[in-house]
Amino acid sequence: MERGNALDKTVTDVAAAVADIPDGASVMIGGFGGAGSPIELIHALIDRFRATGHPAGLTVINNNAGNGHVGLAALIEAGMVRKLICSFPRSADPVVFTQAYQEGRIELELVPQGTLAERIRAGGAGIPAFYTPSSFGTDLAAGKPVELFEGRSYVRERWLKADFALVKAETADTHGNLTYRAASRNFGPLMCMAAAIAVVQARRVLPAGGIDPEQVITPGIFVQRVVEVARPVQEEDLNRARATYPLEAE
Amino acid sequence: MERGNALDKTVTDVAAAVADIPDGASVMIGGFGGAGSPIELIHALIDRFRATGHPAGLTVINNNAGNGHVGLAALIEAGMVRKLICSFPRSADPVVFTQAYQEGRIELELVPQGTLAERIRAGGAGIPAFYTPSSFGTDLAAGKPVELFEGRSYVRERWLKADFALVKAETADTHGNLTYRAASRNFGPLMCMAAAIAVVQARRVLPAGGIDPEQVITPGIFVQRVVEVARPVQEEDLNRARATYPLEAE
Amino acid sequence: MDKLTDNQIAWRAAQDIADGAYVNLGIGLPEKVAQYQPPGREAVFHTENGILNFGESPASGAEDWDLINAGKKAVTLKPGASFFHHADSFAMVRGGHLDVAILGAYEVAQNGDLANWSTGPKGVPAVGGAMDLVHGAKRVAVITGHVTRDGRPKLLERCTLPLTGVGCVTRVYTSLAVIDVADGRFVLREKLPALSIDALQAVTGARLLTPGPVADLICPEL
Amino acid sequence: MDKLTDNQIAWRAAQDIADGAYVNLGIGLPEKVAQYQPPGREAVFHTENGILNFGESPASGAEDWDLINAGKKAVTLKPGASFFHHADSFAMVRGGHLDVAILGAYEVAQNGDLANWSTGPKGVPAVGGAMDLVHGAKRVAVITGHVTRDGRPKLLERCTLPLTGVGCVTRVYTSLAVIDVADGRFVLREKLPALSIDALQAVTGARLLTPGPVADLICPEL
Repeated sequence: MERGNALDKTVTDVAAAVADIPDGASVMIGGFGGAGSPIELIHALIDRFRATGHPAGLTVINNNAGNGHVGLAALIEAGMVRKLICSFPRSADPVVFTQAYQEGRIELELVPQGTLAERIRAGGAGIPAFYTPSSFGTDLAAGKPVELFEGRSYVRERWLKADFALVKAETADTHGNLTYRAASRNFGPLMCMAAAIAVVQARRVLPAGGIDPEQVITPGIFVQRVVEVARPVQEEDLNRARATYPLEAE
Repeated sequence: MERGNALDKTVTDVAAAVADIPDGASVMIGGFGGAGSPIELIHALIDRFRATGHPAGLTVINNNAGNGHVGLAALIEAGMVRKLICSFPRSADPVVFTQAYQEGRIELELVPQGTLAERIRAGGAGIPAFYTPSSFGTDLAAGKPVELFEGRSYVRERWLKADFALVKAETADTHGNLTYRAASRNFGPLMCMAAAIAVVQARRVLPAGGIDPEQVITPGIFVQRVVEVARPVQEEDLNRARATYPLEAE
Repeated sequence: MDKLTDNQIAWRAAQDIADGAYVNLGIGLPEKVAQYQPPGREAVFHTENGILNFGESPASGAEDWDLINAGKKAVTLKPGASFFHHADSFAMVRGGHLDVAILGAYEVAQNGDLANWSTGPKGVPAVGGAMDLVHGAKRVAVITGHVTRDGRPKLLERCTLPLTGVGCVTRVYTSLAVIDVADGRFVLREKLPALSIDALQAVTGARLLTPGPVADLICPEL
Repeated sequence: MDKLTDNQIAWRAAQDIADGAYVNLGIGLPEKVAQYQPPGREAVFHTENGILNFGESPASGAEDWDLINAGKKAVTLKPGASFFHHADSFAMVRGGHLDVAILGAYEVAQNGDLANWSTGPKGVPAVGGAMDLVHGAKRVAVITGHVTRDGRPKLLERCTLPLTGVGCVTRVYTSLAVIDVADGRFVLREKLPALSIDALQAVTGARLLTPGPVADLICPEL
């Protein structure tokens, strides 16, 4: 019997993987600091913006706000990000975000880290709202419904979904099953669930069945595109080398 | 430096593992049908009840209601279960639960399967309530708050926690890190999170570090007791052999 | 009255499953749909108890009882399979990640309401994952005989049995016809060639609209 | 005024961590607590970004930047470590699975309120996991200098800065004393031997109660 190939989610290169992200899209970007940051996908998006002026006006969801002048920081520096939803917009070198924020060029929605993670999971799991004790009684709960359960107060939080997710994995198979490496797992599995189109760069792409079913961390149902980036750069290494992106701007 | 041993969660045998479950306790029992059913722990609980009359009046949380006359069905048949919270109290041979239910000897709280899973996860994750589309407009939503989000109606459901969980794993280490086998994973990871004391029977117990950190499915923080059951019986095999428990009742 | 066999209904439902689709099949008749994937297409089947991309039943005696589907039948794995816990499994369901769920029915109403879990207050109630599936999959279809065993219509103006879900069904594959639910009404899309619309209407408990062409429902011998 | 070094405050806090405890240490001063686990005890350290049972920093040059803690410092693993995603990590936090969280503070109020994330409307706000940690761990302790760098009390009747959490702190380890929060009041448990209660009260912004004995706070040279 002839086999279908719609399950082969591989795309040829990072440029193709992000070619259709439109102006104004919401984009979840994996990583906690540099660990798990899909640098090559982000840089491909910047390349496209420099060549075409698109995409602009993005809403980015990430735990942080970038570090130095590469990756997410470079995306902000390029002027592509209208709004950032994150928990901790500080880093060793936060100058790009800090300036954009202080000059009013970027909007910030600050979310407690656990609430951010749970809102993304809820988006992926079809849970439109949930209650959490986090932020109760603080400025970050302002305007949110509060409810008492068993004598304790909780804040109602809404799900968070996105049009796209950019995620870095260690191993993928062609169906989009994923494994991650160490603490670079962080937001990847959640963002793949919560985005309409999850775009994954993986160090290795194997045929379907190349990952033991017991060891799949993200099942392929949550992944729409896979691109092999065999030698990904590490954000931390770029920043220690004081790199900027695009590189010619050094 | 001398090392502590509080992190060694192994107990000597299944009897010791369930020796302190009191009358009236809530007990989550893993498994979907026979896959993942911690038969040896359940039977140890029945042995204790036959020897001491305790524990009785249990509230059991399981996806099903037992099959045949072993495992959960035998627990019900022994008269130890006051109330069952489950999604699907039918099986190939549901006579034990069916009779107890029809004679009013057991209370049933029927919960949609996905809601059951999410309520247990919520219990483990500190989420006291969440909204789900499941059961909206049906008898199973009766009396529950309903809310509209983005034009769609959702039912508010509460977390589910328990005093104990009985779970079957494939491999454990002494810290309680766990892996499962195939589809026997089902409710195990969730119930370990949601119970004050998660009691795990594992086919192999390894020293700490015996499981690759990448392959841990349930981190040890969610597990309080581990007991090795090197050759667990499979509920399906017992039922095909028309076994009953206790065995002398055959 | 001539009607499709169960295998034929399943075959017809399978024709609407796109290449690469993620699919959940209910226990019983819906499970048969997996056997009739059209050549050139490959779907991934999900089972609520925690497997993606399971395959056919193993040979008798070769069963692994840790490797079962939601109906507690032994299955096998296909390349690209994965295991996951129940909360993740229903995140797939509830989160809209399945392309289609195909379920059985006691009754379907013209507004898309489905009743398939309870035949009333007698007996032991059991719901399983049906209430999650009807609100999760991108497309919820029903596969069923057109009438009950004793000849009463299963397609109704309103369900009389306890509901599984409200306004959730969009297409019904029956032993006589393929019928869509659109704007709160049944729209006839295909029917057995030998069957008149009047004869079909006579065994249907709600008005069948025909705003467009009605194609012949033709299946191979199965 | 004589006071404890940061290492000594960390040492004191470490004495209250039981064998086998699961512990989250905030970024900065709290991280030092890990170095002073008493002999015969072993704690498991959790970091929000998805590791249980991480160990010390690797040698310079041997860092693996996929293996970092919440402060984005490179760490190593101990036997029995595990990785997990952020939702599972905060399930551990929010779900009450951590035995203790030890955090830094700008201000602590006698009702247990904590302010440690924002110094006001200036600058870029950043919260991280602090608001989750204060409502999750079974015991939330603060470790801090007793006064600010410019000598103002950090223990107050009410916090003046934006709150991290309401009524969450139960014990404060400072450079001068160990103080519990009980029934909305500060209760002095230990103080430096050379320090009078009056002198301590003079640098504390809320009344210190002494319903029981006040022990000498004695730490090794560190």
